[in-house]
Amino acid sequence: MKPLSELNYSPAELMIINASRLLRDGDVVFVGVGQPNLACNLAKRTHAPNLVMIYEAGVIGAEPGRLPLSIGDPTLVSGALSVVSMYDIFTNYLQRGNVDVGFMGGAQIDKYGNINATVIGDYAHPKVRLPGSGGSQEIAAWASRCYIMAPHQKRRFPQKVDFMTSAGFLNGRKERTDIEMRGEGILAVVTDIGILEPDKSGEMILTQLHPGKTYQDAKDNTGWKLKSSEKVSSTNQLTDKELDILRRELDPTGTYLN
Amino acid sequence: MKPLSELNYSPAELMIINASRLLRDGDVVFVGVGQPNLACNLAKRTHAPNLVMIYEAGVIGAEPGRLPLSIGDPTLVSGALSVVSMYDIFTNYLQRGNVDVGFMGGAQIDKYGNINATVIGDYAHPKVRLPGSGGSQEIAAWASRCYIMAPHQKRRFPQKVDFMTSAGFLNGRKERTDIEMRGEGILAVVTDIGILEPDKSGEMILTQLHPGKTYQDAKDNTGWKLKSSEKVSSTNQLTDKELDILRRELDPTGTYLN
Amino acid sequence: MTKLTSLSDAISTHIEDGDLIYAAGFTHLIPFAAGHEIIRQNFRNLVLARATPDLIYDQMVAAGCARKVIWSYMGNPGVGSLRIIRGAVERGDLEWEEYSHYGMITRLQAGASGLPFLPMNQVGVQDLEQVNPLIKRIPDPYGGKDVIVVPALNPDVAIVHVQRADENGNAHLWGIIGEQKEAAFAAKKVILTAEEIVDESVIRSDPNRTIIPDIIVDAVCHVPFACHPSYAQGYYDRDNEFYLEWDKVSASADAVNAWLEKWVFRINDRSEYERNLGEATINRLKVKPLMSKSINYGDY
Amino acid sequence: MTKLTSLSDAISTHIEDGDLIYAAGFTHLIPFAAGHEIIRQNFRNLVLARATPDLIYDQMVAAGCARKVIWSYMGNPGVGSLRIIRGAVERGDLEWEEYSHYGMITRLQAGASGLPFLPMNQVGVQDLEQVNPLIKRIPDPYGGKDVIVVPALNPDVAIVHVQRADENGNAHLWGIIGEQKEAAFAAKKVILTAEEIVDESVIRSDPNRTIIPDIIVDAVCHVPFACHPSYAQGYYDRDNEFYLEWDKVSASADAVNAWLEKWVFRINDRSEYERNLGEATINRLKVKPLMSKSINYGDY
Repeated sequence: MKPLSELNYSPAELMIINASRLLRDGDVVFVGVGQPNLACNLAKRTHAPNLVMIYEAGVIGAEPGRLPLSIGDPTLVSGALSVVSMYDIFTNYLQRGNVDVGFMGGAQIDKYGNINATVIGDYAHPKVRLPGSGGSQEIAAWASRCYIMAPHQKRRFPQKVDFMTSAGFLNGRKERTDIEMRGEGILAVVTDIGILEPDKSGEMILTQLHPGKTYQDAKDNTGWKLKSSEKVSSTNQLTDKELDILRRELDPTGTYLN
Repeated sequence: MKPLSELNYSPAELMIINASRLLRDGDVVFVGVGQPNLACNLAKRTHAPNLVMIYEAGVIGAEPGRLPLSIGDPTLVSGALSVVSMYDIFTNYLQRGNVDVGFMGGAQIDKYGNINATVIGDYAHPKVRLPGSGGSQEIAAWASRCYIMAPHQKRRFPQKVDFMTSAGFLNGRKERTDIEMRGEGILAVVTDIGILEPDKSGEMILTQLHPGKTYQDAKDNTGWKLKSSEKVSSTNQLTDKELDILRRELDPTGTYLN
Repeated sequence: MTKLTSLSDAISTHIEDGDLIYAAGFTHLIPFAAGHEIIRQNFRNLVLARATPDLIYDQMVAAGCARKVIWSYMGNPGVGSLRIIRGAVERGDLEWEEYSHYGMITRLQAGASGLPFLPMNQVGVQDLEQVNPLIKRIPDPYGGKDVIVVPALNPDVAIVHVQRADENGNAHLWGIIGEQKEAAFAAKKVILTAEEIVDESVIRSDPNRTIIPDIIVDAVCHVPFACHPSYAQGYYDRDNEFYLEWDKVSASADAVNAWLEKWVFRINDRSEYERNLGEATINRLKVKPLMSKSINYGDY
Repeated sequence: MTKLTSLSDAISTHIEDGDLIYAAGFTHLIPFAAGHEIIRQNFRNLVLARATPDLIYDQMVAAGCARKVIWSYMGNPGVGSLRIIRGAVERGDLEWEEYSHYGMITRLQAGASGLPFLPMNQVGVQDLEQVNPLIKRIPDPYGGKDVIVVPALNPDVAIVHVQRADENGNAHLWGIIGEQKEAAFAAKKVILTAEEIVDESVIRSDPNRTIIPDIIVDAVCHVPFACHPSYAQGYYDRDNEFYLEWDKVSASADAVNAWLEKWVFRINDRSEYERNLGEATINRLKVKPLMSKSINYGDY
């Protein structure tokens, strides 16, 4: 294996590969297109061959023959295990508790892992109107474990989101626990600096740093006073194999890697 | 056409043929097996070629190649227009208001057309335990028009049913109207003596007699003081064609005709 | 990951005395083989839920497996009474709980959805509501009439027979699909029996046909002819003669016991049952092929 | 009874200014042809509901057809923003109403079922509930947590594109089936467009595939290639280049108007649109066949 310094990789590749490592063999994953799709397909081709990929469009066990360019790409359907209606996906699969992992994205992620994908500014008089929940409100509530991939930027990590589209730990872990939702919540935020995980109170703290990155880098790019765990470990370096699968097999045109 | 006296026919044939005449071309009918199935298939082969037959097992537009012997006979499925789940049949079709006609049966039918298919005697300590509602509770409520076929017998037509499995006009038409259910209720009870229809109060009264039958016959075989309409008309006599289709095409072994 | 196992192992592994069982299949694909295996393994105090108990629950009640039956239509379809269950209810020997078909399937749909309850519109009559305290009414928060609600039903085990499945439990079924999907998703465990075990590629050739996915299935058993005397669309016909015969057998306790001895206790499995039925019966129930037109998914 | 008619007649007969329209299809089978016909016929004050408005509603809003949009994800899928709708909302020029996907589809499911509302489990966050008064919470009558409810959505007209239908409106569809069934059953009227009009015998060869029955359909239009730039599984691919191009076009009002002139107002129908697209594009979107395995229904 080459030393890391000799590997050229993008921030996106760093996040995708670290996210893929969070998946376990046999997991049922609610996948979005783009980077989460790459992370899942990478995991399936490495340590998690029995990963089952579910798409909110109603596809179960997709084996895409090419890189899907939208959540409803026909390549997800041909050769899949099952295709069902949207109502079934959200009831029988997600709400019933048949989904292990969800990947979340959003314009803002706050100190308690709450996500805003709806609006910047006031809801009734939006400064920037974003797409809205889609499936994410329910995924964040009911998938057993949720992960976020996001570039580490101060404006993206504010103290408090303008609008709570999807639940992290709300105003603290107790509030989520009291509602007794099925899912455990946001268990990791994978950024291009490191990984944040919730502490006992549900606050997102720095627990891992990518090689070459510092706690100060993370603090400088976070909108709240970022705490860290007692011991901050280092993420394992990217392997040639991982990068190779990503670049050659999964996204040869580099659509989501740069 | 032969005079009626020269036609030999059974009470069942008399009821089936008169019931088939109540169907209109284009009706969507929720069909049971047995006599209602024969009435519908007869109508489809005579005056109602565009009748759509729906079975509670989830079959739409069945074209049975043989006489179905149960509500779930495979002959109902092969060549049907659509097959859907039970939940869909009861929600999207029946509750949504896509069914024009329902056929009801039961061990007891009372003065207001209420039906008992559940129990004779006390519910908790049944004297005779009957099968129960099946689909009939909802058909009686939501099909636009409901019809009953039943041999005219005093014990079958009590003043009040032991248990209300399906709604006729409850304790009077006003009670049904107040609940604003979709269906108009039981619009005719076809017996082997004649036809009962609801009056303004929802009480079932004699409105038609089969040729050769009398009001007295009907009164003698009814458990309440049976009223009649001002003018009681006579049902049209059975035709050779109707009897022929029934006997030769629809039920050649006479399973439901005797 | 393969879940292929013998029916006898599947039943002994996944069922316990006292469980609430839903053997699915509205008049079609009724899992008689699994029911007989439950009888053979002498399970007791089961709660047996089915929209239509059909002969299979009549037989299980006759064998003493059940303490309670939940139904929406308790009859011998197309024939008349279920004499065993009816007699036990009339004598006060068996608990029961009752719904309309719509109430029953709504309980399963709520269970399959992970919801605590689901609503239904009013039906005028209130007698069933009055004898079953689980049927309630609540206001419509949008100002309409009150709606009727029933609670989720989440069986301990659902038993579902299908026409074809792969060894992981992805299943194609067709013809009357009744409450198969809802029962499977509602249950805590799912035992699948299948007419045919096919390669995963057959399933993947038509994903819209896959009603039950492997992720909810616990055991897959290859049991052809599992539905006799009910039927499997495209595989064999309903044995109406047997439905008529059961009406006579079930009129006498001795005849029922003799029947259970011969057709359940003294045989080992479904293939022995099939052999005992004999060629004449099996040939009578055979069906000529009538194939669906194919569809094009496109090679994207 | 045949309901075959031209798309232009179907739209003019069944749609009125001010109607609530649901053009169905979650990322698949999006009825662009019908949307363009609505623009061409100059409808006004429509309420446009779709889980994902997609480009079709962006175009209809650009053309001034809508007073309000109802959505659960307002984006250009796989690309970014829907600039027209987003701009109109940010400027305060357009009403909107918003749900999660699950809330949106639950509204349709309630509408399709004939129910006044349906419940969903709690999701922790309450911000959407607070800005949309139609989202309420009610107690669980069985003692669990409160549930969230949404009211039935019953569009005046649903527009549904399918792969194949007979002339009466019985339709087979496959691939992503999204909310096609729910929208059709929920709506007061249904306009069907189809890639192919087939003989009734094709439909009857596979009744389990029939998701939409003729009894709820008001008009059937034969409109091949109706979904471009979205796609029809097995017939043609998504034109991703167009989705990227719209991102540029929609950045300028002039470019949008020019686009609408060229691709909607100055042409008569979908076949002209298809001719104007040109062979290169059409060939690029062609797809090799990949056929489903057939099933046996049996000739009973």
